Amino acid sequence: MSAIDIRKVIQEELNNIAPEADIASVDPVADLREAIDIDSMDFLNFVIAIHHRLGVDIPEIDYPKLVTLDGAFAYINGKLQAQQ
Amino acid sequence: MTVSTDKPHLSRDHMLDLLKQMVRIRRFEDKCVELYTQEKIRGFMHVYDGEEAIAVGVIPVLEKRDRIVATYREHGHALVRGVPMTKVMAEMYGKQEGCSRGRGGSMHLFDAATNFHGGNAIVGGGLPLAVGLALADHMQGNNLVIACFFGEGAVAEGEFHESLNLAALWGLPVLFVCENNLYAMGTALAISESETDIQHKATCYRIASEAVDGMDVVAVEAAARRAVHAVRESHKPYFLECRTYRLRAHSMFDPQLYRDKGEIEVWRHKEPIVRFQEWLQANQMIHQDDVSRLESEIDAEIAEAVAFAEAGTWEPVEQLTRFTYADPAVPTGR
Amino acid sequence: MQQGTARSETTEMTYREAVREALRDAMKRDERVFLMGEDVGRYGGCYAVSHGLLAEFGPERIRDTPLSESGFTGAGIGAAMVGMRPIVELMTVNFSLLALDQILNTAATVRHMSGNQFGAPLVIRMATGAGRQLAAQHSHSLEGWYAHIPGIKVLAPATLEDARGMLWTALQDPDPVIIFENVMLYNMAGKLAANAGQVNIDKAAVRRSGRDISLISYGGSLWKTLEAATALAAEGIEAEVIDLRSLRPLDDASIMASVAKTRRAIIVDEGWRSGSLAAEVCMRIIEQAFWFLDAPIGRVCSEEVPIPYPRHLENAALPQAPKIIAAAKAALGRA
Amino acid sequence: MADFLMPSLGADMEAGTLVEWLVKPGDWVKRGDVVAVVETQKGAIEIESFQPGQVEKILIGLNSKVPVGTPLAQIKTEAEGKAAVATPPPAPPPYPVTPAVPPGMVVATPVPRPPPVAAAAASPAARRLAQERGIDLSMIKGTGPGGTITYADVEQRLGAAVAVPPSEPMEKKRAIGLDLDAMRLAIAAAMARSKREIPHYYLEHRIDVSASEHWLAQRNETRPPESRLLMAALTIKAVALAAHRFPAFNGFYRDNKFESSKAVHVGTAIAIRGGGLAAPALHDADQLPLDELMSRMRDLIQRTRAGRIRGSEISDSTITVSSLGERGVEALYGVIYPPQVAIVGFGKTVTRPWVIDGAIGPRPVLAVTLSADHRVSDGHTGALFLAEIGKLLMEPDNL
Repeated sequence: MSAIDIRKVIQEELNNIAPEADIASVDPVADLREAIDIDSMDFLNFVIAIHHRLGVDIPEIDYPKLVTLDGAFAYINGKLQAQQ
Repeated sequence: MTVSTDKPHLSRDHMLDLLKQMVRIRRFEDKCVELYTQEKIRGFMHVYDGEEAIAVGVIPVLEKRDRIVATYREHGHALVRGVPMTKVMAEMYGKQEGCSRGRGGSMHLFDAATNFHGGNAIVGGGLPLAVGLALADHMQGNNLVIACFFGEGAVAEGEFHESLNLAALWGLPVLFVCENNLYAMGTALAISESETDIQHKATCYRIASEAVDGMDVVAVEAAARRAVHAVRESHKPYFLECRTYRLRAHSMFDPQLYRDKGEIEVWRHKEPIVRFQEWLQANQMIHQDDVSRLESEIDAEIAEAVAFAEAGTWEPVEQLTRFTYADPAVPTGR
Repeated sequence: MQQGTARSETTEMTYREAVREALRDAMKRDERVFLMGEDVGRYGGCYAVSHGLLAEFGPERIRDTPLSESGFTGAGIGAAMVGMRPIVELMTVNFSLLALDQILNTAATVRHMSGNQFGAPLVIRMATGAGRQLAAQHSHSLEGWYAHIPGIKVLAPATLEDARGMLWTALQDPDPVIIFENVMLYNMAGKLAANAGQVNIDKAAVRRSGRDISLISYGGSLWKTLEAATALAAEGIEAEVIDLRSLRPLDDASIMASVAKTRRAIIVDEGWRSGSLAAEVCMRIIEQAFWFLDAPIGRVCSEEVPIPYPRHLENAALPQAPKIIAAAKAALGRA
Repeated sequence: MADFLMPSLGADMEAGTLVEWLVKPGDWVKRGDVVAVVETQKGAIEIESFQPGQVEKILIGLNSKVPVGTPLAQIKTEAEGKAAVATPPPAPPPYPVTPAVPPGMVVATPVPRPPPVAAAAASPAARRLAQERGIDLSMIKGTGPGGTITYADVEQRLGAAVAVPPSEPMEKKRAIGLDLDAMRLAIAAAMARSKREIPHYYLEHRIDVSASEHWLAQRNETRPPESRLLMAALTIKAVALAAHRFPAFNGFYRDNKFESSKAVHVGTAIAIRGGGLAAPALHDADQLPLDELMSRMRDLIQRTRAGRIRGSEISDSTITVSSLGERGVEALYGVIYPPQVAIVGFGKTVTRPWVIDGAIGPRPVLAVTLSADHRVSDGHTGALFLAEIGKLLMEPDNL
């Protein structure tokens, strides 16, 4: 799966959770919980969506690594490469 | 109008009757053409001008219990067989008083009473049907003759070969009558058949066959006697090719681009009514008053038929789907 | 295997043997009945259905024909018109195309066209359906074509009881009846009541009752539909399976009764989707049970492609249980 | 005098072009004589006269295309020609114009009478809207054929203009189907009434939730995301169990008296993105195993944010729980939702210095608050109630 595809999936799922937020213009290193006002339930739904669409399981202890856009991309990309 | 089948009659009455039958068809078809131009008759219509001698020569030789299968050019056959002209004309108008309840029209004249198993708009479609009628007779042992009329165009259909083979293979009492008028709609015989001697095709199926001048009603009648007798006795099929010519177009809407007027004129002098009438007059068998008397009788019958059709009624639309399937309350055949 | 089995109330039998029993029964009870078709006599039938009948009834009533489908079908129609009750076997629906003119333009039409002067009370049997890797020309499923024609009746026996019981009823009908026997069913074995006999030919049957969704099918596809229903039940979905049995006339009442209860319907039809029998059933449901629908009506048909020869492609082209399960779940809004 | 008309030569011929006259005025014609040539889509066709007589007048010039039935020429019939003027032959009876479609042919398929309204018959579209907006169909009188409920009927029942027809694809906009302005009005009315009528008293209790946090982490470790739990599930279950034991906080104050409720339906305050709040009920929260409670809560939140809550879910809550989550404040004091009599608030979990067995250590500390109706309960029972919640949260196995 290409990098662009991964970023597209992340963006789509965050958009499902925060439809009115403009994910594209979010600072990639900003804390998503602040930037687009998502709570623990939203974040759990995000993790579920990523697991469902990309087959990447994110244990709870890794949650902090995904609180920024870049962090989320790096983590997921890494996991997918490992699976290939 | 049944004729004893033992020896050819040349009695005056018989000759007059043959002439009257042919003129009756010709004038009926003429009136139909007129009515068609007035939009009283619709759909497809194929008239029998020029070929009258075949129906008039063959059909009277059959018995009432025998069966007939014809084609879409079957007005003449129906009239000679005895389907009332009133019911035929009403059918042409599409009125429910017609012989097929107005549902068949020119190409689908049916009459159970005279065992007239219909016109058929599918070229060659009637042949397997006739074989079936003969198969049933073969199993029921009624010693019938099944007369099946078709044009030379049908010999190109698989069903022609399948039917001749079945009839010969199973020994079925079918009288195949080929009305060879040289043109299958717009296609001359020579450019549609490798073997143009139609009668010869029957020999390939070991079927007794004969060709006759379809413009000579007396010759056709004599050949028909031989054929019907042979079928009745042998229970085997018989193939009678009648060589004829159609004076009018294939159907109403046909500019006849496929043949030139000169050819039509040549055949106009050889057509069955002109030839027969001149021969009768030359031999003092008939006189002008005989001709005018039978013509006025015919015109009266045609006028009555047209009036009957004009007065006819449209089938109510609520009955549209009726008889798509059998109606237990109404036995088949009415 | 037919006679002399112990008088247990059921006998083990294949679908093919059930049809053969139906033929023997009809021939013994009515001398007007005779069987006509390619290789039905000496060869014993292309699918061995008429095996042994030539010896039992003789060549007059078990008539081998030349390869003249139009010819002998037309002959069957002609014979039926004047007192016989022929059973014409068109080896498969694929060859029936050569006889379609006789079936449509004469058999189906003559009564109406002749103003009730003539009828054609014959039965035409033909094998149908794919699944034997016979490739495009020998794998058609055209029941829908024939079910389109006013003037004939069309049946699809899917069970042993129907294979055994529909023929006699069809032979009593004053109008032409076409019986489709799916090629994949001939070898199907099962128990049949020893005294099995005539069945009705105008009612659909509920082969499995359920409340969540109606799976409507016929002939060969019925068994795939039942397989799907069993799988759905394991996931808590109770599917009702309707066997149409008669494709013309369609038993609207039974269809609507089921759909009104379940509010969802999937039609499973081996024909091609466009202008298919499935399309007709869907439209009737919309015309008569629209107000009860809770989900779009679904269809599972053959892919619109000439049936391919390789097994895996043929299977992909044909309706299968997984496709039916997916369609049912979609109608229920479940992933 | 008889008209010679343009003849119909074919089933599909409407008109013909006269290309050649073969006769001229004064010529005598017999029946069957060819008098003209007409060009049709199929080619040139000779047309014959069926009327014997003398050509009187040519009416149509060459190369003029005229419809079938148009008079082309006039022919004096023989009788007329010879003797005194005879009455013209009767014009053919007016041809009964066969309507293109015989009367009544198009049998209008009757509009299918829907079956008698046993179950509430409603159109699929109506059902979908009702289901999405939590409307009970049997409460609606249908105006469709036969009293069937249509989309418009449900829409009408909803009253407030539907912001966006549900069938429209969801674009970047606030939760579809929710009219936030209307919601703001409803909240304002409830809060004002609550402050007006209910004498609130407030209590706070701080709890060490390390046990719950450890229990959660350990349990979630081996589970896929779909079946993981959140702290919110534990807190709601604790409140539900406590409310079951302390009925004074679980019920309705109506008509100047309090009715406690056997069932515990916990109203879960859910913030709606872009403003707005709703507190739909988690039914029988005290009896739900944690996994079930979690999945129902997830479903409830998703549906609330999509504006798809059922009517019963809004009105059934017997007590409410409000939590501002990780980024909120340390403690929140809620306003009771009438006719309820209590609201429990959970602040943000904060790591604080905590004394255990005489020693100080860092511990995750959560502030639990209670706003209760002093007409129904007083501080003493309120404190016991909060203590029970705290105890439960410290022994998660009992949840």
